[in-house]
Amino acid sequence: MGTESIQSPIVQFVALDKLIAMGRANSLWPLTFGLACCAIEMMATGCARFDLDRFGAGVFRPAPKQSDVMIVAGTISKKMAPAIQTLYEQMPHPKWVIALGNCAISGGPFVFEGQYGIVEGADKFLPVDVFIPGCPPRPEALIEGILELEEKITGSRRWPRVEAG
Amino acid sequence: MNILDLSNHLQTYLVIGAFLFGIGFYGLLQRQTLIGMLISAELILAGASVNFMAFNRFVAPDPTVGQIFTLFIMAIAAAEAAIALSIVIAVYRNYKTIDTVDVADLEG
Amino acid sequence: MNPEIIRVVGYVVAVIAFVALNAAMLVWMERKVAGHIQRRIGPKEVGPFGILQSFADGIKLMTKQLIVPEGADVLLFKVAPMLVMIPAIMCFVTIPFSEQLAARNINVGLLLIFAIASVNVFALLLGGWASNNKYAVISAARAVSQNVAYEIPMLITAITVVMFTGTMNLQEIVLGQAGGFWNWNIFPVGKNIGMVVVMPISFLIFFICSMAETNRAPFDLGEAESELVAGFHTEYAGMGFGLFFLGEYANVFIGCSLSVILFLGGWQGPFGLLPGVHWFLLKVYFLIFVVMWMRWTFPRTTFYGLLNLSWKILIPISLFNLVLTGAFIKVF
Amino acid sequence: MNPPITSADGLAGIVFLVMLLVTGAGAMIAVNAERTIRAVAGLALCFVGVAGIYYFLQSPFVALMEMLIYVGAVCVVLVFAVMLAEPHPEQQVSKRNALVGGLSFITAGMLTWGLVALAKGATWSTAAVRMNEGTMRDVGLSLLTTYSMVFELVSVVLLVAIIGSLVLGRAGRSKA
Amino acid sequence: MGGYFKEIFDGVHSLVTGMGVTLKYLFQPVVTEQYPYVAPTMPDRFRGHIELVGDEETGATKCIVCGMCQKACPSGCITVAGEKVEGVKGKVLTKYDLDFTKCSLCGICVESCKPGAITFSKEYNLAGLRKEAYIYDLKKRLEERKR
Amino acid sequence: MSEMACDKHKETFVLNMGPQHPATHGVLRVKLVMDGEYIVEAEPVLGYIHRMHEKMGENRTWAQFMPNMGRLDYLGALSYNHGYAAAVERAAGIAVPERAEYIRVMTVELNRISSHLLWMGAYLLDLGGFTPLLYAFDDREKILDMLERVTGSRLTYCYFRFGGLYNDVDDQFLAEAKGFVARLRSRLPMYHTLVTKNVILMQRLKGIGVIDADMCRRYGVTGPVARGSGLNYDVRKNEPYSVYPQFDFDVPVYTEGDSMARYMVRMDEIEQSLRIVEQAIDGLPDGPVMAEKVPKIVKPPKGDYYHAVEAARGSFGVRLVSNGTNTPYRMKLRSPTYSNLSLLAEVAKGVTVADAVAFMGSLDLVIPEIDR
Repeated sequence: MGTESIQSPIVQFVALDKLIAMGRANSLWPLTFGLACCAIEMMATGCARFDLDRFGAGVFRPAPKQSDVMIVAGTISKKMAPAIQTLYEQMPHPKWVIALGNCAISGGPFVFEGQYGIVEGADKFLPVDVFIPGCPPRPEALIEGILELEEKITGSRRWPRVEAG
Repeated sequence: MNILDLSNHLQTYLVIGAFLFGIGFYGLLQRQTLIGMLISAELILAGASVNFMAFNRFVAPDPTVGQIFTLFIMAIAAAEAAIALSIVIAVYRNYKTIDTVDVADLEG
Repeated sequence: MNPEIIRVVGYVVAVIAFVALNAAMLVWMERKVAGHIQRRIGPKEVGPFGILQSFADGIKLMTKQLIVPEGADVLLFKVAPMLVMIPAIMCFVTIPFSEQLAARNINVGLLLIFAIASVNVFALLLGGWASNNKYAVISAARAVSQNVAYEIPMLITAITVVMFTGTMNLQEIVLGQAGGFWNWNIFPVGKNIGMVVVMPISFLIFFICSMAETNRAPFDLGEAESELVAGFHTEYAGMGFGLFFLGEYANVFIGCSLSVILFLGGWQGPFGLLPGVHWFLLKVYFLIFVVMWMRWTFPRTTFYGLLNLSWKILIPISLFNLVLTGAFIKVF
Repeated sequence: MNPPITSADGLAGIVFLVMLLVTGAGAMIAVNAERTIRAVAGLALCFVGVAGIYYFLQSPFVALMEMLIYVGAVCVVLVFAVMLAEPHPEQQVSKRNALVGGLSFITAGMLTWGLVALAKGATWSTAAVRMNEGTMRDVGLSLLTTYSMVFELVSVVLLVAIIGSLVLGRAGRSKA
Repeated sequence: MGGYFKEIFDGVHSLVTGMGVTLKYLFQPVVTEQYPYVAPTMPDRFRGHIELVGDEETGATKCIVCGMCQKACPSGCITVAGEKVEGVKGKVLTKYDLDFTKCSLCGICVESCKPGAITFSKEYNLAGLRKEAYIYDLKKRLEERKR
Repeated sequence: MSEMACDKHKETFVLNMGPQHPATHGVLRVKLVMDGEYIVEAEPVLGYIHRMHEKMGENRTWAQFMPNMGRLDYLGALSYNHGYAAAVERAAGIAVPERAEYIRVMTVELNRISSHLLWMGAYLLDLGGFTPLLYAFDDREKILDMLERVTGSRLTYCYFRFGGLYNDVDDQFLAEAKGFVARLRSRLPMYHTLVTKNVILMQRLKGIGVIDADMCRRYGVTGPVARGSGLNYDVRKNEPYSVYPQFDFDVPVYTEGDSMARYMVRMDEIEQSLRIVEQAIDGLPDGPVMAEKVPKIVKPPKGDYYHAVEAARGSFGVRLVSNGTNTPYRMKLRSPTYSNLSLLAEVAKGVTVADAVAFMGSLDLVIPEIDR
């Protein structure tokens, strides 16, 4: 996913790669892209109390060309899926996808026998990197998801792990 | 004449002026659209201005005349562009094209 | 090697480095100011106080894939971001940071900046048109009509200053304001009591116009994201977008430093304190802070509101100011 | 006079060559480009070059005005015209046939050749005495004294242009 | 004419007072809770995914495998299974699976559970690279917690 | 997304707003036929977040449909809870204890405030002002915290049950709610200085998107949009339900019908909701929060039932057709924004894009509720 589609260079510069990974991990600009309920929690995460900008991920870009991570926040209807696919394809590499909320993970509560309208999970047509379950997840979970993604990019975690309880 | 010393010779400027004029003239004949013709006309004006400025610098007794003339040309060009824009748009509104061949019935 | 060449190369490198560093710094400052106005922290995790945030963004932007949209004019699409950047860098050539610290002292410095800055507009237009995207085209058209409309009051107010100081040389304009803030052009009690009426209004008009010229909020119609997605750089990815961004901040710096040079005494210290580059930077960054402060306070104007402001308020008042200036210079 | 390449004069010479190149290239693009928008970009490039040439002719004021008016205003207006009147970048206008193209090329080439020959062949007498330095101040003074007629004419021309374009633009809108 | 200037003045006044508001907040302390450093405490009724409740003394599950939760769940995320074991009254729980990715956290299951065998956990910050991680085997989790 | 479709002879071109567009807060798609900056025709295209709610209603038991209500209008979820619970209660003939109704009203009004606050912030975001959103969220988080303590979730509440509530409120909630009322009262003047009186905002909203009362009636528009056009219609007053008649509150009505009027209606409604919350806290009776005789499996008798409530966006109605079993036979949800949005095509004609955005924002659209 993400970086894998770029061919790995013949000559490797470990230090430079690390620097680039650090840069990318600390500047994850999300696409302004809300589908349903979870989008409101995404807004809340960007706002004063949780402040996604602390991690450099608060620059919500309206254009797919300028964003790095697509936060699929909400139910994906079958009518919407092609548009999401287009948006994803318009994003330049390297790019990541976060499935926020149960609907984006698996269709959530809208899955029932004979359902005709929704796509059961963003991973059906997008390479999802991070899954954040919840209905909707708390903003902390989205922050955790961003941190998880940073860990995936750089290979190590800079922040303390929070045990829920 | 050294190639790095070109800027101190009148001929250099006259040649470049002539080139601009020639290119503009060629464009005026060959271009098809109103905007293309306008661009060529601007090139011709630029060639003339370069000549004025060159003579002004090298041979004129009063080195402000050429500059004032060039400024005058600029004002004319600006006015011309403004008028041309509105003509182009008016033509486009009426004919849905700016191709001069298609607008030929403008003649009558 | 000839020292002249070394000097030129040195200045070019210094100016480019300054533009880039300054933009990085301003982006960080913008995000911090925005954060604290909105009662949040802003960038914090990258480096101390998040000061390395812009560098992380820079690294990321530079290593992004470049996409040229289908149907775009490839050449113009690639040239446009550079066309934004080059004039911005060239403008820095003539800005006097202090008495000694200026790349080149040009007799018509003020005119030079206006002339070169006008290329910026052209770059926006080309970028917008070459993207083959309707949002980008509309946005570019908006940005340009806005720029053209605000160029007029800006030039008129600049002329009032030129009339008052009698020179277009930025160095001389600043030198004329030496000896305490009562000699600054914004409130020239020490020089011409009549101009006290004219100059503060001129300053306001100039400042508003420079904000509109650089497409900053509340005049950022070109980037109205609720209407036009991301404006003229909708199709730009990676460093293409980065250059537009850098260019915007460089232009903000130029606009604010022009306001400082023309009205706030340039590098001159208040109370007759020693002049120096720190005064200049202090004043410029204060003005930039005001620009950011405004951006994070106001909603965006509409296109027609914007043009109304220019044609109905700024241009008449600036013309009136021009007449008054002429009168006061004769009277006092 | 033969300045070494590393000296300040030599450097200026190189810059001058670049300016000539820019002017020529811009003009060629302006005339030959397939897309109108590129032609306008070429025109802008050409004008930047011309402004540089004016700078070498020791009149920075005119050079800067050239930039301000041509690049900042005329070219922008032209791009606007392209944008308003040509919404299909794919659709190309019909090419004029090759005969016309060749003929116009020959005509223009001969004209240019004649002019160049004229410029090369003629001997130009330099003015013995120069009245002033041709600085900005001098230009301003003569514009308001000796050549005030030009000044007035320019204002009349601009006024007429404004009114004319308003009328034309208005007439087009009338159907709406 | 007076109206013209009054309009300008009123406009400028409104803008300046607006800027005053933001300036005031610029110097006020931030309200941000710095999540990875400061962990928030969830209220008692916070609804995370459900969890089996262990008996206070033995730690064994209270579930009697009545299947009410499974029946009540609107999204069908609960699968309960039990078997008869000699010497024990009722059934013994063998499987309690929760597909959290389908859950809508409505709480109907907890409400319907007569013996109070399930409750909401306080896990508020789940995020991971695999979606299978959120299909929980609650019985196993209970046993792990016991240890 | 942006096909270069354009009609050569009309000088117009088609601009797509959405389905992923910063102005739509969700996935509404509006096809705009433009003449320059002016809109010739605007056509909303729905269905991008159709989640089959009504179909789901026919597949589930009466109680199991409750969680869906939180996801219909996620900004004012409790009003929807209320509407559905009340409809089923009316159908099954369940009486609700007074304390439960008081708490319902209290939480619904708090939810309404949070919805209006978010709308205000998001609207300003549409208009390019970023900061009011964060101030509004600051206040909103306080409400969410309170409601989370009571209901267990921040956004998509599933709190009401047929015959009462999931669980009771405690004293701490009441104290917090009281504190919040005082806090928001002191913050409202700040919003007015920062936002309402701003000259740029006034320019953008005054006289933009004018709707008259007749149009509102024709399109079945309700809620703040109708009240901004001089239509004094509020379900809480006109068809009183729950314990609303016991409270003293006004229905703000403005007659201008422009975006500013709708803005003012919502801002005034925040104040009125604060009044209701205050009265509810003071007059909260003791008693159970769940009716005693609620059958385990609700089976309303055969029939056709309708109940409407005043949600944050207008009149939300639930129509139930029961055939006496434990699942509804037909479930029809009347969502207010669906009617409100249908105004768009008529109002947007001839305005600029910027004004259309200002108008669309003033409708307070929640797309999942439109698409259902």
